[in-house]
Amino acid sequence: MDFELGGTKEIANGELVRSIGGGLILVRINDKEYQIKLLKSGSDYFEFILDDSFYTAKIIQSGSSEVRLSINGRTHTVKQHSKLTEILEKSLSLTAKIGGEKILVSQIPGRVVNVLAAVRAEVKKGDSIVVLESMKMQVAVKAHRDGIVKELRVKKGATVSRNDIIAVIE
Amino acid sequence: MDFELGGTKEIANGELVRSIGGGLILVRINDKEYQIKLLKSGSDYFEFILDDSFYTAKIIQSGSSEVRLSINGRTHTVKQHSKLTEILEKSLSLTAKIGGEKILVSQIPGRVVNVLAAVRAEVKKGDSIVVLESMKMQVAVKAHRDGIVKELRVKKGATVSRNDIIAVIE
Amino acid sequence: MAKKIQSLLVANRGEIALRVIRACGELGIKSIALYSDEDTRSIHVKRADKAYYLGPPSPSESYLNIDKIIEIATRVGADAIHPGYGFLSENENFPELCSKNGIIFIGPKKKAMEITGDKMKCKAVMKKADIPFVPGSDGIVNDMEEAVDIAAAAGYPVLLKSAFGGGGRGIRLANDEKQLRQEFEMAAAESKAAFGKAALYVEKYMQRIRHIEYQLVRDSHGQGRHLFERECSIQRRHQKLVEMSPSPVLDQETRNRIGEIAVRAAEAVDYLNAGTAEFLRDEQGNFYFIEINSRLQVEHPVTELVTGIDLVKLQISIAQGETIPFKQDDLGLRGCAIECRINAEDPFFGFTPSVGTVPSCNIPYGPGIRVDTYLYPGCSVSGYYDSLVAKLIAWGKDFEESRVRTKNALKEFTVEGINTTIPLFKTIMDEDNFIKGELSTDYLERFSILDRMNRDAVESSKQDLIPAVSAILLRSEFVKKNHLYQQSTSSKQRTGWQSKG
Amino acid sequence: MAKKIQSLLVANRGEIALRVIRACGELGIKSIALYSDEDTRSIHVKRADKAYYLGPPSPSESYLNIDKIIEIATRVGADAIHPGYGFLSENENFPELCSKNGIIFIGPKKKAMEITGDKMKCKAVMKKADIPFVPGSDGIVNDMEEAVDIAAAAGYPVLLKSAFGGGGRGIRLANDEKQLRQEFEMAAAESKAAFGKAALYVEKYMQRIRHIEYQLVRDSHGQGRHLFERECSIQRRHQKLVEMSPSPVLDQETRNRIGEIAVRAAEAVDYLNAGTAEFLRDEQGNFYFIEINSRLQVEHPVTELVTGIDLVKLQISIAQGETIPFKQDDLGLRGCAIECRINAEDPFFGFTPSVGTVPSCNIPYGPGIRVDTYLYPGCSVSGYYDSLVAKLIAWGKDFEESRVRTKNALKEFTVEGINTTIPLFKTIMDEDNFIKGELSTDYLERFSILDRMNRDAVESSKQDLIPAVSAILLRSEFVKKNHLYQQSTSSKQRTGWQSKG
Repeated sequence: MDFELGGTKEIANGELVRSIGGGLILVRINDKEYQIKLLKSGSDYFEFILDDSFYTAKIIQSGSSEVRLSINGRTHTVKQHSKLTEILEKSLSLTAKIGGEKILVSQIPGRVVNVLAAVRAEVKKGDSIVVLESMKMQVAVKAHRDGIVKELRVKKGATVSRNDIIAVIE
Repeated sequence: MDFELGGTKEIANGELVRSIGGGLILVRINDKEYQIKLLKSGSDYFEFILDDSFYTAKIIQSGSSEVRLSINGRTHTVKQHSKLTEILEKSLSLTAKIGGEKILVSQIPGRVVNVLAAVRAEVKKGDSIVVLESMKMQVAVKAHRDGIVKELRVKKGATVSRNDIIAVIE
Repeated sequence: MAKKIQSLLVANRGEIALRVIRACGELGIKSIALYSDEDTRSIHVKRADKAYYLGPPSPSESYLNIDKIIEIATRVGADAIHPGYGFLSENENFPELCSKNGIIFIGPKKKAMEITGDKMKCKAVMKKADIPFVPGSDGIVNDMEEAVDIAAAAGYPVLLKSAFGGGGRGIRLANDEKQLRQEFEMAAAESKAAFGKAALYVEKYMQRIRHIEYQLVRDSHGQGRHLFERECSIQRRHQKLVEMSPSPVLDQETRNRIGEIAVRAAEAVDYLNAGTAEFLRDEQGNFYFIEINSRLQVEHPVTELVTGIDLVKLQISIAQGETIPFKQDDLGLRGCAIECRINAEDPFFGFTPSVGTVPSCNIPYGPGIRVDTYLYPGCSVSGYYDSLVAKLIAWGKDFEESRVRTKNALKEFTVEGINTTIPLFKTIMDEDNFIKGELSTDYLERFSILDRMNRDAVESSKQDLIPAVSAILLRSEFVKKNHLYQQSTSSKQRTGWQSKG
Repeated sequence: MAKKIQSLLVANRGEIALRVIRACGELGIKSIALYSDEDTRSIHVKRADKAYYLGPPSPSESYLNIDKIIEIATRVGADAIHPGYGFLSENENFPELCSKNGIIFIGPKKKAMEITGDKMKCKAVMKKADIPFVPGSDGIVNDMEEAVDIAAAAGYPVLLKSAFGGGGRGIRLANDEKQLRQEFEMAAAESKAAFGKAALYVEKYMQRIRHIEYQLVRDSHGQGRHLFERECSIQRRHQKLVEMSPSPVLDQETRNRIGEIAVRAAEAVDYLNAGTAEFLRDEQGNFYFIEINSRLQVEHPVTELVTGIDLVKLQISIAQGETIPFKQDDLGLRGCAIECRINAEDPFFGFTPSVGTVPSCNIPYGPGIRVDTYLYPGCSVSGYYDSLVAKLIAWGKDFEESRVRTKNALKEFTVEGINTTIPLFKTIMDEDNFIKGELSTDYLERFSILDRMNRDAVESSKQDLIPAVSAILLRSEFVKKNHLYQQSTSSKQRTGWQSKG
């Protein structure tokens, strides 16, 4: 299996070799073998010593192709590539694109303090569609593409969560 | 129900009156009514505001007649008395006494570094039976009654936990 | 006023409420907290002796609800109110409303607040007291010719500012007289169109400025002291990020000289209690007074660590009518302290706010480390209020020691569930110009700190490649072996069950 | 010796290992931890750059296993070893074994350790350097007549001590000559029976003594400094419980005078690195030297907070051959610091050890508070090692401020799952004689502090009656309503599932 560490373009090939008893587990990463001393494990929590250093790993979210986890409190996203997932991903991302391209989502949670665009209006990529307020800051949600505003899913005063749909732009 | 707070000789009569909505619960303790604002609750964890003060309560251990719990980190044992539990307790304590009286248990965990009494020896209350070591300290487990050592359940070098049986003295 | 305070209501939330509650604990004063629906489980509610419900989450209905706060304070018999910072702390009606209800307000009087809160009034008073301002007009200029004269006296380049502007809006730069004339015409027209009159003023434009401020205290007997400076030049959009004391550019002579000016400024407005005189310093070393902040500042711990004075307890004693127990010469600066303001914002994504539950966190501790925070494992960070979640303050015998202690502590500081500005501070603590003390209010842009932060983040991520892959491999094995994954997920949801009142 | 240390192995565990690891972090030195089977998840393992397995839990097979430690240090290329306190820190063979293997030992040389570790040798050296001892014999007395002469010179009452005794055994009190003669006969007989010879010595008996010690540092260039005193009179069975600096009974003249003696004592044994000169002070204000502890003391943070000097970093720089960067006159005492040694012992049950998992804990923080601890939520406290789990140290501008800060912080400090000595310190911090500075090594017995602690505990428990009953009522309702109790208990066991390697 290949793993890509989000944001770094680092790719590693990794596999479990075997458990060698006494809580020791052998893995091979990029053709190098590592002995892992497993100290604590659960479905989403691991403590282990690797290369003579202690690590705490928490699995935050896990999908078929992507895992979000923290290593000693530092959060990472790791993409898993195998031939199968690659094929799956391609087809998924294709579908996602068709729907996804039109949909403008909010990257932050907040309250809508201003709606700047109207339905049927023409907008350019980067135009502010709505203004959200969170933590005394005002943040604009901007159009992700040129197009026509087909739908506006929020009203002034509404509360939106992260990833809520703000508008449909075609 | 009557409640006795361990170590204080304080006894309170308490009952739930009713839930009055909005997370508010009415209780009566020693003929005074209190409004409890329940903020978080689970089977063994509660956060609430009582008399305008915030409390965190954790149930550590719970039996039919005794509850160990912590209030804002301070641990307490509360005995519950009702007519029924009183009767139950009496009969239970009777049984317990018969067995319990003979049994000498360790109040602390540790390693046995010395066994001072022998089986069939006569001992007085307060005589050291074994010496345990824990945290670089040596602590003697002493006879709880006069009698004959019928059994010794530990050997030098053994590790004992809290409440493990050390000896039977009749 | 010379009344001993027995109980004190904290009209605030978050870390500053906790700070005041701790001071009350030290003084044997009963602390009274307030909370909105959003804050029922907040640390200030947990730690106060008493806590009263204030209202819905929205600030206007809770921590800004002045009538409700006064009503509670009166009902529960609070002797005094501490406003913290933000919220009602600089509301000039609050002190009066308090005293009308027989409550001691811990802060300045209405009159001083009125002056310090009004730029022009303040400037007029300070000019009289001979406090140096940024060269420019004393107020609104009458016409273009006056603007030209003033600009000539101040020296170009100058800024043309609209009295109705703010936050960077309505500011125009002029490099010479010709440009000034052009800009004046446009700015006047704009201003007239928007506000009906051309309220413009002229100010010398300065580059590479440092923001240096002085901690002030003044008692009801007219004794004023300064507790030295804080260098607060590292800012983002006029929000301070890093503060320290002493400033790397002040020598003892300058420190004393500007300190005396700061005390004089406090005197000029008959200031009471703790406040801050803010100055700009240009590259030539000139200091210009900007304003007095009539409250306890976020960054007050920096001063506490280098002077050894507990400012909140001092505030309370001054409010009780006591005299300041030290003379100016008794005070000394020992070592260096640096504060990082840790905000719940994503520094990799335009500093957008980040809210939610913090399932666990590790607050650093150890030699020289102080953290003022409302974070605890299981707490939640609300979007209704300020994004400041923690202040990390490190004391060291010199700048270098406080810097490396900050750096170490940032490594230990982990907050799960939300994004924070910790990565930005990690980058700053290792950045050459910061280390050299080469600071200015445009520090972030000037040295492309955010780019550097992004590069640092990639580099530090890379070091987690092997352990991250290992963890995923371990987990896949765990799931395979135990067939437990689905069960434990569902049970987790069950044990995480909670009702909220 | 004048080699820059790049990597440092910490031959210890617990809070002191973490303390040294933090110092390494500040200095950019790679920290190397060691762990026994009992410590795989301990904080020092988590925080060190590297961690190596040492052996089974038993100290003799792990942290006292000198050969194994040297073997690991050599194998991983550690430049230096810090021994912490306890374990191998005062093993006189350790420094030599280190230097034979090309490793810098952070501590004194073998020779100084040999002298300081041997009461009689040390006394002989110190006498030469004119260091004042408790009046009495210079060593073993030859016969009864010598004992009588020495007692007469020292003044009655005197103690007759067996050289083979220790820990209070074999000590006899004599109030006059007649009693001395009687006791000598018996003691000599006893000693002869047990050890084959009558090795007895005579010492003046003192009451109401205070234990006051001086922090020392001395570099490889022969420069010695003292970092003022620590008052450590509050003890239980010769174990220090509370330490503070400054001592409430020292004036500046005495402080300097005894400090000079302490420095001279260090010189007399050609001491290297950090150490402590311990003194007794009688009620008349006389100081008597007892011994030099040739290691970093548990209570070193107290000195760090009042002097601003990081002792561990200073130790490392001295070990690198650097000169001490300050003169005696550069040093100043600022404010006051108090340390409470929080042990995992049950103060209500004869201070019996308490071990186990700590499911959660709250480490206090805030103005003036420093905690050195290995506790974290989910950690475990082992019965194999020392019971010290945390040191709470509070700095204040004076004794009173550090006392109330300690008191506040003790309230915030909660540790679940084990018993600790926190309740004892809560009582002490509020006790009149402590507040007055009326301290002596029999403080606990003299003022019946444990009785008072028991009374305090009952009083504070009583205040929890209503909330405790409320909690039980809430829970009964919860169980009734949700029928969830059994399910959630079993699910908890499931999510708590873990394998341990």
